[in-house]
Amino acid sequence: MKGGFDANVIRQDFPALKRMVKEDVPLVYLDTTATSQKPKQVLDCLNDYYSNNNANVHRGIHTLAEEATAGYENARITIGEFINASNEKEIIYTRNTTEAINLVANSWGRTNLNSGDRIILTEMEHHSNLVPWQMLAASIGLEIDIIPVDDNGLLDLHVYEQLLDKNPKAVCVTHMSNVLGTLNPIKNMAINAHDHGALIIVDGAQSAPHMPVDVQDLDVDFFAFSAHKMCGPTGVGILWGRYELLDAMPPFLGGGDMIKRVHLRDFDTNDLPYKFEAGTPAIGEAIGMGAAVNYLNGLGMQSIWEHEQDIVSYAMDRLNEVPGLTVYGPEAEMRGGVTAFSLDGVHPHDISQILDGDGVAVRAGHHCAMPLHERYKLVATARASFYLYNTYSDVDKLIEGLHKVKQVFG
Amino acid sequence: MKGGFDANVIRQDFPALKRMVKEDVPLVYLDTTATSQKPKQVLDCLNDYYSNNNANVHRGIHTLAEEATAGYENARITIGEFINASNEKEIIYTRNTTEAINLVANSWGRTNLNSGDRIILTEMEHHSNLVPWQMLAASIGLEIDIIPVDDNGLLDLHVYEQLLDKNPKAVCVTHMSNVLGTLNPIKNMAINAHDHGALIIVDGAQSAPHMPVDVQDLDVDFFAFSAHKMCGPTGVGILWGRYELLDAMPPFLGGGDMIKRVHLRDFDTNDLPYKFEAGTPAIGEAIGMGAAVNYLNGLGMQSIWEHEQDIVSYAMDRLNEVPGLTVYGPEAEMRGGVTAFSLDGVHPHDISQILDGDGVAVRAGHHCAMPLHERYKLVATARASFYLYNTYSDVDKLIEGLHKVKQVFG
Amino acid sequence: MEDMYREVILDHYKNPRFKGELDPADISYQDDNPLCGDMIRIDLRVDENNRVVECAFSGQGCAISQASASMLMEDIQGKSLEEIKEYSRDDILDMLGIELGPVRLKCAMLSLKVLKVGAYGVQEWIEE
Amino acid sequence: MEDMYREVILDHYKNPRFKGELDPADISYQDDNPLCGDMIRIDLRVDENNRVVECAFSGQGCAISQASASMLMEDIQGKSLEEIKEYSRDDILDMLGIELGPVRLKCAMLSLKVLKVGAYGVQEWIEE
Ligand SMILES: Cc1ncc(COP(=O)(O)O)c(C=O)c1O
Ligand SMILES: Cc1ncc(COP(=O)(O)O)c(C=O)c1O
Repeated sequence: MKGGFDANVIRQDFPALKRMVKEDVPLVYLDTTATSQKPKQVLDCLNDYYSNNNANVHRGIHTLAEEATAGYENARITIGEFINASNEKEIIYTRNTTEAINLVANSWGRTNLNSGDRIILTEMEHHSNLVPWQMLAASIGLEIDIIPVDDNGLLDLHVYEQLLDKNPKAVCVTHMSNVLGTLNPIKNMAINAHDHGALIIVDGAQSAPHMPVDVQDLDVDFFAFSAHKMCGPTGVGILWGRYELLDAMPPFLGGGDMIKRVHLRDFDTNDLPYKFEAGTPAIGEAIGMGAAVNYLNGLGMQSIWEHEQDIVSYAMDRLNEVPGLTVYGPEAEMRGGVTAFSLDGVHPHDISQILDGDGVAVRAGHHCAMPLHERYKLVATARASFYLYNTYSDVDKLIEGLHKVKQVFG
Repeated sequence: MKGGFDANVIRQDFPALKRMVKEDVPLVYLDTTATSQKPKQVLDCLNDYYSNNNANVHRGIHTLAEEATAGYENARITIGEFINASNEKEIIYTRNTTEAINLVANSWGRTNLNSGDRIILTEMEHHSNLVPWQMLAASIGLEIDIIPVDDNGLLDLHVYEQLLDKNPKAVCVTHMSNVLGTLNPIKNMAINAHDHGALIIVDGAQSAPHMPVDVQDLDVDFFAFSAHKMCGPTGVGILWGRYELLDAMPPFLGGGDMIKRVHLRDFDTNDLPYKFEAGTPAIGEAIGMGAAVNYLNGLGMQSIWEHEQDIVSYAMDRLNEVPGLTVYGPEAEMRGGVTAFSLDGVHPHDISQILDGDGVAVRAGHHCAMPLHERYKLVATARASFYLYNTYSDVDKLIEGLHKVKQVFG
Repeated sequence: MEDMYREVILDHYKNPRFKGELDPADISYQDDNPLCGDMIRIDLRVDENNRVVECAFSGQGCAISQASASMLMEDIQGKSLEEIKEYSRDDILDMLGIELGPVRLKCAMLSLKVLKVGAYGVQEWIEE
Repeated sequence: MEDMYREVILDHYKNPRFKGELDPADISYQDDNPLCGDMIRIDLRVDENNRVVECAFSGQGCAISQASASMLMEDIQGKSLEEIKEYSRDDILDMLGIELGPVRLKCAMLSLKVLKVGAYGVQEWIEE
């Protein structure tokens, strides 16, 4: 265990990790990439908010309304600092990463892109960073170029350079793959994109929870992530964007809070960030996300990252010992805490099912990355992923379980 | 107190109602129209979900994923039964009423409406049922007709008939006004709309929490409401729509879960209801909404309605005793538990502020209904609203507070 | 959950009965479960009384989907299409002899879905 | 919270100083707070040294917004526009002598906003 970081102590904060899957079989949770477990600090915050300060935000002047508004806006500041936004008005609350990307595609995309314009996606994108752009492309007539994934599970940056020469308007890329674990060189990709006059829109769903992120240093234009993957509740996520870009964009959804004035047949749009927050937001969940960020800050994002690096290299070593098992993606040094694999002769569903019998929770399927699986000529993989609460012992139980799988199907 | 319904007992379920606003000043919560307080049954459900069964839904086969999926889908069934949907696949989880209406405007609207088509709105709509239609109208060129509000705070149904003769494609109307409390005759309005070939889209944000709703009996086409106004958490709401309508609509947001298959440049849309639920949904909050519905069902929606009727007629009698005070909207018999009022010579902000000093939480402002306030030549009103946990004693404290306001400003 | 992998299921998975294709066939249909990539194709030959005289399945996927297809083929030998129409979810679960969560249920039901839709068209298949 | 309605605030609200309009004026500006309908207009006449020689406000709204406008008018008598530039949120709160939550702060600051934007243009006004 690096420095003061002790996953065995941290685990104690997470009620779910104390549960038994069945009698005498404790949970070994290796599915954080889908969603993380929540520490009691976040659950207590939610409960406290709903028990004491619950009110609608922004418009009320009674005590609870002021408390709720302060909680909601303070969480925005906390989250802004977490990714080093220069201004908390750049922090837009959405439901999740997916909605954040749809917001950009619809609001920025429909205003700034025209028929025949090109955008760049990659072969390793999550469906959430593919489908919104496909829908936009079909609607207004865009050309989509794709950066392929090479045999090491890395983006082919040579092709990227060539595609940039076609003058795309935007590059939409994930910071970290939720299947291969690949950490993409976003900072360099951003420099290249900007050199060619393209914006870069980053899916940070798998990076923000696991490593220090500085959107100014990365020099990206939009960055999206979800609370539920970083110790926070479901129902809330973030779109960060450069102030000038967001400020120039038309609203996405219409309704309460995103307006200054409404007449019967027209309205005036509100300022940032409210312009993009129509209707009663996920107030409790936003405040809970703030608590999650405080929790992560308390441990230190750099320490979390180092811990995960440690666990994932141990996991890859041990996985590679299992005969007939293939781990997809790059070496441990170039990836986050995600390992997707296949086992000869056993369907990933069957792997996951048998592991579940021993309390080991891994995911099986296409992990919302069908094109990436197609590229590897797979229909599904099994995926074990790691977070701040996972230990070598969790990895050992996974490996034990995999040996059992082989026995059953031997 | 009617029947077995005792608000003084029910209040005990709500932690927030036990809080002191300041030393020795208990909270008198009269702002449910903005958002309701939450019973411990719902908070326990949230806490239990996040502590024990938290996982991402639909794709996983490990124990937690199956539990989370079952919880999420069972809540859908519970909510469907609550409004008597004929099929739980007609229940779409959204963030709130506002997003539900935006979904209809964008998906149904852009597919079925063309330049020059007419739609009908009303003068009493919440911004959430105005702005999405204004945005759509500006984008594709619709004509908007408006049903005015008469001097009794009722929709002018004579004008409605005339507007229907212009062959509108849709009627967008609130079930209950969040300012006047007016309960609109939706069932008759639906018959008329359908007779003229128009769809009827109902904003149920203020009705579903307070009275029995049967979408089949009302014979409407779409119906939207929010969990946070009915004892549930923030971050989740519902769009209900007729199966054939929803089934024929294109997706709204793109991403995980709303697809069957994704290739690099195109995708196949999933079936209902998933087609409209892109990305990780508000899982915990949806389950919490199910718990809220169970809580309301336990008390009985008819009993809740009768209790509110009782409180609001008492409140109107007492408000009308206050010299210089005007309550807007119809008689108590034709409204829900909402009373918006003004007091000669005192701005609503000052009313709310002084009441807050005695722990009485009312809202002041335009309540997201600026056009309605314009119609009454007001810029703001103060609003006291009532729910299942309010009592005559709460009303008495409001009235006492209003006398104090008059004293301060006398 | 390991009892989900009863001997008989593993046996059908490892040694599938009636695996292959019939060409020509009277009825041929295939479908997949995009979530996990399970794929099943079923070919049938029927006699003048609409009784199954020959059948075969092909495809790929998890043990549950493939074993249930193999068991189903065994079971429909000589059955009429009318009788096939009566097959229910419970029949499949009885054959497998296990309980299944919602995701795995889709794996188990895929072969029945392919069979029924092939024989009667898609309106016959109501997902339960 | 009733101390929010100190005698001096109620007095300024009920008996506003410098209420009215100046026509012609060297500087005139108005703005409102759409949330609650508070509206303030301020007219100024300045001398050759850019010092306020006459000022007036008009408008409507809550006690806080109207009293703070009246107090502000009293305070800027004879001040130069340079000095007005230095007025801060805390100056207004000091005049009022109360603490305010975020929504009421907007009421209190409306007159200062109108004054500064009128004198210097909108870039001078950074909402705090
Ligand atoms: C009548 C009415 N419609 C719509 C809304 C909007 O609801 P939400 O903010 O939950 O989207 C509200 C609540 O503010 C309302 O009262
Ligand atoms: C890389 C990546 N992008 C996007 C998403 C979508 O996140 P959400 O479902 O929270 O919108 C995920 C999570 O599933 C992901 O791993």
